[in-house]
Amino acid sequence: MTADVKPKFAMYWAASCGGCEIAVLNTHEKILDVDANFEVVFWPVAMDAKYKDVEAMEDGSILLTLFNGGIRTDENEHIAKLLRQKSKILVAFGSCACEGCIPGLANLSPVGEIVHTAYNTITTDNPHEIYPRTSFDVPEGELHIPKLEQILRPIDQVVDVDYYMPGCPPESHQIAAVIDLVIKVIHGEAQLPPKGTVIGVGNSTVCDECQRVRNVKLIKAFKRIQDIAPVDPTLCILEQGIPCNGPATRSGCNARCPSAGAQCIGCYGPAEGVIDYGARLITAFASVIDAKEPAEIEKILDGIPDPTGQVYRFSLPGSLMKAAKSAWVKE
Amino acid sequence: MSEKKNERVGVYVCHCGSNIAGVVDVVDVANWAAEKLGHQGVVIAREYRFMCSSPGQELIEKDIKELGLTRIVVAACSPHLHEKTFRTAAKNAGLNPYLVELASIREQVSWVHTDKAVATEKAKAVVAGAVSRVIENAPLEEIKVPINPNTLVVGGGIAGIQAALEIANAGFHVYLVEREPSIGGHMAQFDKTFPTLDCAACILTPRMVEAGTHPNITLLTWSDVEKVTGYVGNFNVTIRKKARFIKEADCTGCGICQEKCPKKVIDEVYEAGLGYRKAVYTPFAQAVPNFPVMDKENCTYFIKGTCKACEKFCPTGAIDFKQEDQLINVDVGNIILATGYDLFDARRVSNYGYGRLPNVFTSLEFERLSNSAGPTGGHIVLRDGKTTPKSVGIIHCVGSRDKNFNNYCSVICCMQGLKFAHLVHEHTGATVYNFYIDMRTAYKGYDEFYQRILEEGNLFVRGKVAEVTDAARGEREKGKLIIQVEDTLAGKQRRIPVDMVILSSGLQPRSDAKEVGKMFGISCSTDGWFTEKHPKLDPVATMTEGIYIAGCAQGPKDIPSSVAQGAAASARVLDKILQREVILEPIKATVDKDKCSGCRICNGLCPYSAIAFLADDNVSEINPALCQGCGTCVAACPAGAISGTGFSDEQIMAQIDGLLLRNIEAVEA
Amino acid sequence: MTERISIDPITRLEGHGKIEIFLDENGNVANTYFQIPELRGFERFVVGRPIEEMPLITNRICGVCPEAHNMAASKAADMVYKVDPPRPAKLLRELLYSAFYCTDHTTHFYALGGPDFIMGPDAPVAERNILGVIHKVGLEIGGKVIQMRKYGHTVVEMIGGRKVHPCTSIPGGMTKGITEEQRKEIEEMGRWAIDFAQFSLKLFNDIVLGSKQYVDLILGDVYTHHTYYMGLVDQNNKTNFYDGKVRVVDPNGKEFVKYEPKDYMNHIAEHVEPWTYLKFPYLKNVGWKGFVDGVDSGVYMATPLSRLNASDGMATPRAQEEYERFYTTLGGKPVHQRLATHWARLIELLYAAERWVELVTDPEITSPNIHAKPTQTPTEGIGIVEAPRGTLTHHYWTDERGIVTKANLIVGTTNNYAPIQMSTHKAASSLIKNGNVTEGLLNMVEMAFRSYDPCFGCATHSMMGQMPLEIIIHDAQGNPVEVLKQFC
Amino acid sequence: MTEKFEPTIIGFTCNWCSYRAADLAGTSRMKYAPNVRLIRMMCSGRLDPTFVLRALSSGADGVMITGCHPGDCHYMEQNYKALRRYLLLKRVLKGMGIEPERVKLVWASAAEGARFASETTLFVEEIRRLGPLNWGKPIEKLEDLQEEISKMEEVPA
Repeated sequence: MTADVKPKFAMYWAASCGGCEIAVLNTHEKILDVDANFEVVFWPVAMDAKYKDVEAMEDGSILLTLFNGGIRTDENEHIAKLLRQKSKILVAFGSCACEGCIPGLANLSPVGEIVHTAYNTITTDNPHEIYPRTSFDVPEGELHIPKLEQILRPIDQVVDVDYYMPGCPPESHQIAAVIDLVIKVIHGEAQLPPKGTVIGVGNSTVCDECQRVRNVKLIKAFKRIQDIAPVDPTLCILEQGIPCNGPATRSGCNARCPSAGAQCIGCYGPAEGVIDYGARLITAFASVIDAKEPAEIEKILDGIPDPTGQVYRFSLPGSLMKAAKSAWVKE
Repeated sequence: MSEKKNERVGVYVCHCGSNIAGVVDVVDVANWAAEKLGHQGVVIAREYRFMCSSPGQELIEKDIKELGLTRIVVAACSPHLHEKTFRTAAKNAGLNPYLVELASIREQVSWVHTDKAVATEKAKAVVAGAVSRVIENAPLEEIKVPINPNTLVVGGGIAGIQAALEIANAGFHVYLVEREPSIGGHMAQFDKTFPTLDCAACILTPRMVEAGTHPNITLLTWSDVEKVTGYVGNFNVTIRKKARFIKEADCTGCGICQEKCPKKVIDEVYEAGLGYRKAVYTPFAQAVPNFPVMDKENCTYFIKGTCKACEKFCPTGAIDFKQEDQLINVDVGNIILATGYDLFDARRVSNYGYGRLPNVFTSLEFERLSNSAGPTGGHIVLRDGKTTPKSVGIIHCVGSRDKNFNNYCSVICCMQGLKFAHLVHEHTGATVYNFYIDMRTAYKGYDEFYQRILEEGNLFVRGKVAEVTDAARGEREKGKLIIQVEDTLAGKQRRIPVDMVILSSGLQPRSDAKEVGKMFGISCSTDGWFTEKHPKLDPVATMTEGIYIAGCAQGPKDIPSSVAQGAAASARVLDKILQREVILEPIKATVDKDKCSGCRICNGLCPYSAIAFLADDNVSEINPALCQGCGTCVAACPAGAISGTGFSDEQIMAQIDGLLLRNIEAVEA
Repeated sequence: MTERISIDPITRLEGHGKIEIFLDENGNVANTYFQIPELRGFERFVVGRPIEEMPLITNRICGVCPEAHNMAASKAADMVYKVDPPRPAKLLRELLYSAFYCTDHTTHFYALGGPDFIMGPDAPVAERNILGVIHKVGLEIGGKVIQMRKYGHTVVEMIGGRKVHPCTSIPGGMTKGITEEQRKEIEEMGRWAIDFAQFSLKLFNDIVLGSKQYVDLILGDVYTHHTYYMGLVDQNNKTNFYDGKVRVVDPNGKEFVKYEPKDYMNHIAEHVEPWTYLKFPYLKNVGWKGFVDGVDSGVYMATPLSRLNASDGMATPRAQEEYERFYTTLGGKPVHQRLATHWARLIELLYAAERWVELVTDPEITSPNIHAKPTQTPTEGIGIVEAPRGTLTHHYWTDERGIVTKANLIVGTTNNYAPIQMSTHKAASSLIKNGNVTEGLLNMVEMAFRSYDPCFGCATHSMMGQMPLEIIIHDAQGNPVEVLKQFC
Repeated sequence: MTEKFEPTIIGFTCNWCSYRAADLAGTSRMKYAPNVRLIRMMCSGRLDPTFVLRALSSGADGVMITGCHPGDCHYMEQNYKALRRYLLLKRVLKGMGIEPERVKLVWASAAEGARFASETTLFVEEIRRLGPLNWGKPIEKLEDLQEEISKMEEVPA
């Protein structure tokens, strides 16, 4: 690749919160590097663009596309496929694109229930049980909104992905590093990592970067942070009884939350090669329980009030089970 | 799973005569494998009458050589039977033995299912599972560790003595540790031994002396093992040698100190509470070693600060009140645990009245009574010490085969009861009643002994004794002990008045067996006996390489079996010693230091302390020699940083997919 | 008709919110529809989660203003446990929040709303963005903008533990405090922020108020609506972002109601339309009369402009000056011209910066007394803060273990959904005549909603991330004749 | 579910107790339900919850985990570690709406071939009662949504 013709850059959000964009903007001066080294052809948050233009582009003509957000609607899926087709390198950017993230918790309920709940809240004035329709006739014509798919999916369940960059959102210093790398690659000063690599991360888990002191762990009771805050500033948070997801969560964030006195909630997803993030946490928490009698173990487990949410907070759609039974099957 | 592997797999389906072929359509399975599993790399699938036969093995070896097979699946019996066989075959053909998988379609299919169609389908799934798995298998190399030729034997009973002598005679050094002042164990307390009735002391003493004087045996009595570290071939053991307050170097064992000692103490251990000893004592005349031991709790000097009679009279000045416990540290390659048993405490069966009714005796008490060297000089008398009983009841299975106490049979009680019957009969001519549930007189010469006792005119009542009481009903019961029993042969209740009752108590695990097991890294059964590696095929080895068990520590048994096990254990040890190095199964866990976050969650999980935390690098590390390959840490590592050979995630995941025929559906879809 | 549009895959599948404008036979606007095409379902899936996770989970409603959700959820969680965080904890939260306001308002003015003015409404599309602004006004200003955002996020990170999606706010207070060193650093940045805010106001003054064209544009009827205005006020009825009562003034500027956050259900209701996923909140006690102006229509607005309208002034001196200048220049309260929101936003920026310094210089700000242990059984809690884009309400019901059993979320942009729908309709109707449509004109239509800084990420408790918008113009037969995209 | 439904079950065994129990059931020619397909591990402590999730998400209707009796583990106490994982795993599965009965932990010593056989048959019946799991095979997505939409449209707008 040569630098005289600026390679094209795109960034898109599907079912996401916009935090990934903010994280990219938070690389501050690096944005200018992006502007200097790329022709930004498509980036909703920052600039106007036309889908027709994207559709008009030659396949593979975009060098780098950062795709954030999960696939919640048929519309998301369409764009994911479109951008895959147009991009040489497609990066699943951020937790939503990599594994579904918080919105993935929606996979714990049937889509119908989600719709029903949203339009029957305490302040909703909906006596006639009106729900949005994918197509609706108004006097002047017909209006359309996208279809919600049965479950939310990470992008790699819809299209082929070249790289993964986890985090909710990815840490700006990691984004900066990746931008630097890509620019080096453009100038032929560096090589791209092998396809499928998880980029912008450490190769261990959060504990690796956590400064807290750790010992052999034996937990007699799990606790909730509001009951023991502020936690001991130097001791491992899990050892203090708070179910901290750090041991199973990919490193790369500099153990932000633990160093701020809060437990890791797992936004960086599983470590290298791990097939199911939740399984790793189940075994991690189970391993530190100091009891042999089933009754006593159960009592200790009661200290984790929401086991499923605890271990799949960010990763349900990307897990082996992907969703709850009710999301697959109609009651 | 991972990227497509290009392995060449051979599948061999065994008929096992009609054992498998009778239920599973082996031809169909083989054809199916060849056709449906081709995409996974199955290049040949054969069926054969007996895969484990030489021609069967040659078939595999030939294919490996000629077809260049890189993986082998044998669908036959349980891997516990023939895994080694086929691994060896592969090895002979130059293929790493760990690239062979057995698919158990006999024990798990043909023998347990009847519907041919269903069984054949399951067999296919099992084969598919094995094929998917074997592709993920990695070649493994056996691990070799040098063996320290020294051996530790814990327990100086007959089993321990036997084991120690066998090894010592073979020319290797043994540390024999006994917690009591003398070796000899329970056998030293017995008078006669069934069924031959030869005197225990006569046959035991020479062995004790031999052990005590053997140049290759370091005898450490009055000592406890405190700490064990290391692993097979390289154990390091810390032994506490309790202070005897006697300088062993100077003591001649003349016994004067015992004569002169003014303090009499009831001997609870050796004399079972029937007799006395002094505060400084040797438990019995033939004790080995014959240095006395000073009993601190009872010695007047230690209590009052004056006396020292023993010191005054000792001709060699061997008394040393200042002596302290000694910690001895030894390196050994193998360890034999022969820690024996505790006698069941007959007090627990309160309705038999032991401890409440004076003339109810335990088996051990009776052993002492009938022993010519015992407190009564071998006279069988009542508690009063003079009255000879005219009638004696012997109750079997006390504390054994009883759901309130121990479910198991204590093995020796029947024969012990018969022995007692004989001795009573011989010494007193009293009428003897035996109360038994079943007579168990297996083994050589035992039933003959039973016949002999019957001929002597001893009486036998089949039934579990309900109660022993002194509450007399009528004249004939006055002043007697009445045994209340249902005679299940005559089918009627009986009340039998006797002068003396002997409880043939059962055996139970040492009260500290669990702690001892933990210290040596072996487990106990639910009953509390040490667990052997295999109940039939490996009765003296344990799950921990280099640790062996012998005698009653492994379960109740009689003297011949204890001796046999002592010898067997020593044979296993000698075998290891002579190999000079030990080969460890290469099923081990390893930590990927780059992935390890040092969270230390695995640290608490290993019962063999194989996992060490390296604080400086902030990572955990596994010592392959200590690791027993259970895989618990592999499953526990939240970072997926620990992997296990032989049973890797990849292998098991692939097997799951195979068993669910997912690999096939995937292709067909 | 139906099939003609529904068969058009492009219109249906392009990923963003849509404004559909229908023209009549004469090419004049018959009607417009502003559609929001996504539902994420937070209200459903927060159920079953522990209350202390709400500040973390609802963060992910919006990555542009996670701090707002974090604060609202934290306050609701406090109330669930009936626990009152120690003063230092509240100071820390508000300090974090003020710093966040500075970055957020800066981002909108310079990157999103500003370009229209700085580059001009009919400047070429390619230039009408932050990079265009930097190229025009000079790198030095770009540097300042970047610096402001950097400072803001640095403070958020110092107090909140992370730049985006802060994690330190828990029921009863905070997990960590700040050191004296950090305090000094934060104070320095705060003072710089005040200068920056004043600089931005000057920039607006010179470029916008200095230009007759713009002033006419702002004051013109096109961007004017007479609605109710909502904002959070302190005990002196001064604008406050973190705490206080919700005050609503009517189109004549008279106080209509002032209520405690816990009473919001008695005052707010949401209307549902089948052609969009987003609901339309309105004043319950006025009622839903459709998309119309006036005292009789429950439609209200919640933006920087409405907050100024709903308050009696700003609690800090410099901002108060600007507040007064604002109303004298625009002819008294309330100001109905939507485009004035950009100015109001800069006044809030100044207030936030001043408040920032106020808080960081409070003697208690470094106190370690930052958490009060909850002792009561959790039940129900409501938390309201002013998100940059409008009043934000979080409401949770829990079981006795503090597990959420029900939730209700009314977020910033949602409040303005009806007004946005009206504004775009009015702008379109007045700008598009006889089917004559130019890109510039259309951009002016977009300016109508852009002034609200509609963050669809924020409306996102029920919708997907900040969404590009599309305007489709249909002829009388309903056929699309013009399509235009704009990204808010 | 119809009585025709034949569950597919994955069974995990430990090398020292439960696998030998299965062998014993075989050598003693005990008959039991053919629905369980066994995987041998060295110890129940090797059981990674991933294995269970993999099985359930890949077509198994149930998972049977077996090991040595508590206190009887050949690796001393690793089966307790399996027990803890199992209990937490069940809670997580419950949160996903999966009947906890679909995953069962059975202790069986090497001598308990009969127990192994009867527990297996018992479990198969339990799963038969629960019906197929069919994980990840939803009603075809589009139909499914049509259904959703039509449900929405039942009421007048």
